[in-house]
Amino acid sequence: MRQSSVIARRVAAASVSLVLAAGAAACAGPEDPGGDDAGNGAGGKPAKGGTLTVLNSQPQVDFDPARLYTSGGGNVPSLVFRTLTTRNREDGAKGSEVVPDLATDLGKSSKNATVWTYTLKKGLKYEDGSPITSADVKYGIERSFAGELSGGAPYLRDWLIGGDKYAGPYKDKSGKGLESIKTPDERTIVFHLNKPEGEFPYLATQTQFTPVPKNKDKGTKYEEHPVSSGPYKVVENENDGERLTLERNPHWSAKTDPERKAYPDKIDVRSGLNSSVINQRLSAGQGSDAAAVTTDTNLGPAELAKVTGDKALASRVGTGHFGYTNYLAFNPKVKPFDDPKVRQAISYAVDRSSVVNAAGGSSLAESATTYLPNQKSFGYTKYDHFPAGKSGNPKKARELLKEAGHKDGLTITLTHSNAKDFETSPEIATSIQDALKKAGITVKLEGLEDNDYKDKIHSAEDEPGLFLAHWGADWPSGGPFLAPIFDGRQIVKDGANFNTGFLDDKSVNDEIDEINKLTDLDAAAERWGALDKKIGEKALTVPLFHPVYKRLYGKDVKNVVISDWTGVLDVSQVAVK
Amino acid sequence: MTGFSPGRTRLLRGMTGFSPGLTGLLHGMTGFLLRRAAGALVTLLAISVIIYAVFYIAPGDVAQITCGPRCSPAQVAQVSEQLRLDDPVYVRYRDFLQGIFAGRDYSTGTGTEHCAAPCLGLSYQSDQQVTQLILAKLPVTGSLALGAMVMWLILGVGTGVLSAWRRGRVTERVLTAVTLAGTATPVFVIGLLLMIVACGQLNWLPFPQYVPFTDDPQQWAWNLLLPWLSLALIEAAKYARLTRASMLETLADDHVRTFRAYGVGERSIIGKHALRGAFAPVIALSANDFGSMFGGAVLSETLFGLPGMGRELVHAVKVVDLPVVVGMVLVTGFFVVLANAVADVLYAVADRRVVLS
Amino acid sequence: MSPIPDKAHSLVHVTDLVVDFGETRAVDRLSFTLDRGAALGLVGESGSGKSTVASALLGLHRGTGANVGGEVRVGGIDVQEASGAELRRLRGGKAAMVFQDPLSSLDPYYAVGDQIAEVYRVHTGASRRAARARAVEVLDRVGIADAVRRARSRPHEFSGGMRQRALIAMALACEPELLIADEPTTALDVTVQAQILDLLHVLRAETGMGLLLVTHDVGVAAESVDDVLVMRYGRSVERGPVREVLGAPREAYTRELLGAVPRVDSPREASAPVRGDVVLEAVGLRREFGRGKRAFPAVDGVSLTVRRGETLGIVGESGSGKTTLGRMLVGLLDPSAGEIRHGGDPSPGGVRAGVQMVFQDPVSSLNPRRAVGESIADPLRARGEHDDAVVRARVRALMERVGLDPAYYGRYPHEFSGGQRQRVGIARALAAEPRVIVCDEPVSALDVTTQAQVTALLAELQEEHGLALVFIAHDLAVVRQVSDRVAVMRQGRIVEQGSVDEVYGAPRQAYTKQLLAAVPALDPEAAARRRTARGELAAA
Amino acid sequence: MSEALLAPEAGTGATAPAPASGARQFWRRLRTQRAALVAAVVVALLVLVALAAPLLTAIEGQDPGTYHPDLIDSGRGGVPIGSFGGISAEHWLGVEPQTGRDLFARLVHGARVSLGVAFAATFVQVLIGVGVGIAAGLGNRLVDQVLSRATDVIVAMPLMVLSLALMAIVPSGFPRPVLVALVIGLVAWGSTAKIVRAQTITLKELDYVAAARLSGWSTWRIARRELLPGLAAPVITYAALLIPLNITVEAALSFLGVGVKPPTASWGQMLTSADVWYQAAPQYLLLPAGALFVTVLALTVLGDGIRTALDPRAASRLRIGTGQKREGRA
Repeated sequence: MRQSSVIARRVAAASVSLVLAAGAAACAGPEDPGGDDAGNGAGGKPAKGGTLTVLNSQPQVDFDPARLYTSGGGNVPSLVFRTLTTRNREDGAKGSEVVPDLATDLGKSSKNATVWTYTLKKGLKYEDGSPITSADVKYGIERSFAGELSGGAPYLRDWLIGGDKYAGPYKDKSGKGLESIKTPDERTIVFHLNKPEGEFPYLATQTQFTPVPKNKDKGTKYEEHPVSSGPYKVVENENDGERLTLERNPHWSAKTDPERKAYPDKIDVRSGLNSSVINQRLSAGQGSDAAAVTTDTNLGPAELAKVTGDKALASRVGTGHFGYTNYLAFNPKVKPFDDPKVRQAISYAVDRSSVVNAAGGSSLAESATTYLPNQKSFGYTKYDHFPAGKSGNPKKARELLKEAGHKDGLTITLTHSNAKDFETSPEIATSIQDALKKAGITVKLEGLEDNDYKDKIHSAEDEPGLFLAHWGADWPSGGPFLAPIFDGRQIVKDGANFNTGFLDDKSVNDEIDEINKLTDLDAAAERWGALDKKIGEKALTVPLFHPVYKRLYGKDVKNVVISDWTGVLDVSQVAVK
Repeated sequence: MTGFSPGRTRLLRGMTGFSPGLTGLLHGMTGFLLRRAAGALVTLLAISVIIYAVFYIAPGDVAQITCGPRCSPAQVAQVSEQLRLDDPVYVRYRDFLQGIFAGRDYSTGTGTEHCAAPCLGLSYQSDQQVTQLILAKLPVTGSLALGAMVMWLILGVGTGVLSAWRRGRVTERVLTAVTLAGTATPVFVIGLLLMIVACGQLNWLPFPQYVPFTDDPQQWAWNLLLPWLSLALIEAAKYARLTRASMLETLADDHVRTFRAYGVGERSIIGKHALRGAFAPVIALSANDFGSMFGGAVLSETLFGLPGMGRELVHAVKVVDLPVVVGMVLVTGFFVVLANAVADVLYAVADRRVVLS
Repeated sequence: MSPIPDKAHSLVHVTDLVVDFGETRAVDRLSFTLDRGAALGLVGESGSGKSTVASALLGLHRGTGANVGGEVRVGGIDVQEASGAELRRLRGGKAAMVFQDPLSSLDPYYAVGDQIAEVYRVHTGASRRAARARAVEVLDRVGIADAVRRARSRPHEFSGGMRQRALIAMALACEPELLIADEPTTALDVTVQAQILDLLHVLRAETGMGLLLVTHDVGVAAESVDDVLVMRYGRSVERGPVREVLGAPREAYTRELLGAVPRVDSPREASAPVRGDVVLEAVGLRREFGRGKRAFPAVDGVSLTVRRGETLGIVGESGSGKTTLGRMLVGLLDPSAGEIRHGGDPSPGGVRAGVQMVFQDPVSSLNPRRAVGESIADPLRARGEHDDAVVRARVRALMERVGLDPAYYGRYPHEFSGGQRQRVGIARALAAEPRVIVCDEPVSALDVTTQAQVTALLAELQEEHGLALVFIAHDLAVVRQVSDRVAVMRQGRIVEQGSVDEVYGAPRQAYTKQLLAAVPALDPEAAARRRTARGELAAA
Repeated sequence: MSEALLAPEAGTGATAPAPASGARQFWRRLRTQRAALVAAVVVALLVLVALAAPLLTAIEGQDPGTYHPDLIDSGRGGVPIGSFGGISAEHWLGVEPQTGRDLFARLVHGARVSLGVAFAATFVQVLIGVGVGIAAGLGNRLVDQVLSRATDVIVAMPLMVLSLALMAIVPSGFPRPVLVALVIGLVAWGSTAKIVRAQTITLKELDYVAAARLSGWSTWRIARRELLPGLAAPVITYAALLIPLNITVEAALSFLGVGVKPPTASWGQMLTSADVWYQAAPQYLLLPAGALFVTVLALTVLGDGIRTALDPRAASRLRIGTGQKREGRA
């Protein structure tokens, strides 16, 4: 759900292409040549030195580890913030594995995954040379509970004992802090959870697990110069993260950090740029743009059309995948969507090829029949309960409608956002409208301004009957993908609700609990896949497509790594010499 | 009358025995400026109230947006308490006014900071002081507006003079068409195309990015050249037409007949007397456009990725960042009002027959 | 004043000049000559083509689409054939022109001195410095005090008279052989007019340049030229020495013209003082314009009474506040102080049907987009007369009464002549059945012949309805002609008030004397006498 | 140029505003300007095309809504297959990238929306502007003060901000084009009001208005009978120049995502989605841009024509296109 959060926090006034935020995970689809190509495409052995320019559309408005909503620690932030664990900085599928970072291992679990113990590596230092202690990690996590520093993912709040009560270190005067986090010694930190969570190592990759030295904490002002534990430190932060200059952190040692390659000496982040301008600059490669990459902008359809016509450019395009699904969501409380037959009819009627086209064509979107992303780490299990073929099955749809008692067609309203994101935007909505017409379903479009749209679809009372939605992975696993949407206990009455289908099915809830107990992530993945297939039969959503990201990079850029966790070219691996 | 402030200026044609020299003019001006200042204050207050009202009814749960969509009701409540969103709107407005005149303190969690008057409050989104936010954006938009103005004066007035001189000839028709092409094409099209050609394909210019004048004047100009040009192309037509119109008007005036009757050549009549007649309205109009640029350069700032006021403003509106919106609108409004006054003064200075009232 | 004799060849030689603007023929086969140093007056009413002739002398019709035929020679140059360069040399060099409106005739944006210097440089190619010096010299020459400093001021900082002097200075700059003055004094007050005419006189005597004076005012011509050429419909009516033409006109039209000219010295039957009851009374009227420091009183403590059946004339020069006073009397303007009483009872202010106005400008006083009949009907309808037939009948009657063909009911103002429009205005005023009509310069925009007709009409109407008239004008002669009593205004005050005979016969105030002395006389000898008299007055 | 010399001594006509009886005169004056006539014809054609959009598309045998996935290369971002953006006998101007919708159909239907919005917006602007302007010009000092202040406020408000806010407030059920027109009209009437106020003040000084007062008419009646006709010339002229501006404003609003929404086609909205396609599918950008250019050119030239025809002298008194909120365009 990070996308929308980031989009909400920073809607570029007129960004024409998808805006992908920091980080994500997935496993290499078989058709994914992206990374390797790219790696060799740039040619030559990567070497230290030089300045890497990052051209972004979204400024790093939040540079406080407590406020960031990332998975795998984000891109630019992960150059400065080290976390207990982190994503495997490798290309494609292997990139969706979780690996130790500050910690010596992925954590030892006990009491069937309700207690997690981590040990910090030796000789870890901040940019000022002072040692990193487990207390700092604890403090970093506690900060994220403060109202002043809101914005992070909800898991800590939901999982840690007493997390729902805790209001952060500023309000809490007891001095004991959050008691479910224990730091018996300088290097050990223990987490006590209120329920089994086999996927805790994944969570530990988020920036909230970054150590923050209490004496350096400046509250909301901390983000102006966060203390670095990673290979680079912030030397300049202009205009609220619009222009960042990062230089080497002398106290970081590659020995304790096998993940981050940190080739360039300097990293110059310029953001607030128009997406088409970013791609123009990358393809033109003037001056410093030759050694430039982007972490949040990909090729739009128009640009792709041009690039594919140009060999030289085409060789500078990397392909990224990211656990992400765009779908149609039903609210079964609203007629006629209370009738499964109607929901199924619509599932049959959708023309995925035209949806895919609206989303940018087959190179930028893969049509989806499953709710889970088509990646192994999610436990992807292929299914197509209501086969609509390439371009819809209006015949079958009509039949179902007849059975449902709508023999002479049906008129429904499709709610969508007016944001120009090509995901929940009018373009997609109209393509659906066009497809359903063939099945005798008249679709009225209700386009809402983005804020309004988000308010509505996440409110238990005002949720529309049929609307465009999408979900992104907080880490490459079925857990964060299925639980918030289909776990009946996560229905929120008085706030932002994500179980938009209001599914409260004991068997589903129990299965979720069971899987959460597993610490064997592969085994867990398989069962998530099975669960997804099972839920799919209820036709509470119509999966539409999984986006594919085409990333252009400068001509001097080497060692391009695009992990399937993020689908983004990894700035910690890039070399420019 | 030009669009800048018809009615506020009055021509003294034929009113003999009553003529302010420059001294008299300045003399009259102090009073005029005072009245204007008072008026401006009222205007700005009105604006702030309207914005508050509009955003009060606008949808979008500020707390939820600020906190992030996955925030629990409890956290949202915490945030909205944090942002004082629970106070009734009039209380918030009162605090806002108080901040402007007295400044106010706010907590960073670890300590408290002071936001000195005129304090426009804190951004919901970035916890920054709006005043500082604006100060950071101001030079960008300022540079943009300034250069653009110079450009459109050169392009527009130049074209205007030529077409006034060659009126009725092919030259004029062509020039008119060209300048109108500018008017007819939105800046995001002109700008993008220019950028593709000049920067992408020909490598004549760098892709624009803001370099502070203080850092490197040359780079500053070099980088802004393209935005300036695109904006100028859009405005040029207006100025060309204004110049031409007032020149033709002057050419029809009796005093031009006098100089013709005294054997003064056409070149000097056009270049000296007619052009001088166009002077006042042109600078006056420029002052106005310059002013409205501060809130108005949204499209070009967005397109060229210049961190200016307009873009920030539109963004703030989209994320319902009320303090930023109000602050920015007030500042941009201030510039418009200021420009209006300046326009009148310039007009009066350029054309001494005008009395400010 | 005898012209410098030079028979080599005449300075201006016009033969069969024809000027057509599209269909309309402005000048029709006009021929005349002007010898070096001589002075010719082109006299005629509006539309007689006299100014067109003046422009033709400098070839100003070139490139305007006007169609010029015949031959025009000025200082030996054939204006028709001359090349652009030649023409430019002629303009301002050999022959210089002085225009009617001195304000609009100078560039508002440049200092007067610079404008003169520019002209000088065009013709002499002199250095900037030299040109400036020359400018100051000529400005000084035309009697502008402190010329060095004033050369730097812009036209709007000059008074009307000074501007006209500046224009004349510009003309003198290149020592032309011919000075063409096109209505040089029409826009000026009578005293200033006198000064300018005197100046022209002196200059001619000194420089010996020829003068072509274009004017509608016979008096002005009489003051300043040797010969006159009376024009009508673009043709020459009568030409000869001033004395003969004005003294013993041969042509009927000339006689008519002269007959219509009101005079300050012509015999006039003494009007018995009117004893009607007071219909309009003003007490201590005061009106200020502008606020704060710039506030100045346009009318300052004026008290007057108007009786039934009488005509009160108000004379004054521009800026004397007479128009403001008039607007207050009818209630278009509210006085800052003092009050207006209608038939004794104090008025609450605002307009009153009983008091109507006839305006100066026949163009702007009628809505160009409404039929004149409708304009006249306004007061009737406003009073609540809804029966259209009644309204129309009444309007027709009124039109008939003021001498307009009732058939013109549906016509629009631009289809009428100035005089006719003024009649419409009068009809509209009458429609309200007023007790008082305030006439603000009702005839000053009209030709003398028309003037006479309109004033006559007013007199008749006054007789019929026992109207009280307030007749505001700058022209002393006209006022004398129509008024029973006269008030002389200056700087917002009434300086002298009394019966016509008192004021015109035995003026008590120096200012009044000055005004009277300034009025041009029709006969040259008288003119000469007055000129000396003026000299003495100025000296005194 | 010596009009001054041409003018007969009496100097009427040239200085007097054009009489209503001069409707004939108006046409005569307009006819003398070839450019203006051509422009008028073009505008007429455009309006005709807009009105006849359904008919035209019917003739072509297409409609603006239908997708043609077969006509685009999905693998290459959905660029139209075939040369010149897939121009063919079926699709006269080719098809839209990504959807394959018929461009001709969208262009002519777009004309409807763009012109409609522009005209409507202008109408609203003029309506408010004239109302406020006259009231301020005729009213006493207080009224004038208040209204002028209100005008200042509206002028000082960034158009985009208000538009964005208003768009968000109004329920989504509200027909979008109407909304856009209303919003533009409601936030950009300042300049019109200022001009009208100035003109009113000039007019009310005229003797014939004084005369009307003397005959005892009410202010309202005077405004209606004596002033409005006099305002016609400048207002019509100014309106003619506002329309093209409003077309570009509509485009700008689309660019910021608050304009007309798909599937409705408008030139502005086409431009915004097309601008990135300039290289891959040029005609997609060039068509709306061209249409916009022709329209603006024609309307502006026509505006000039009308102005000169209505009132030769006032021509330059009323400066062109000034005051309109520039956000629309920058």
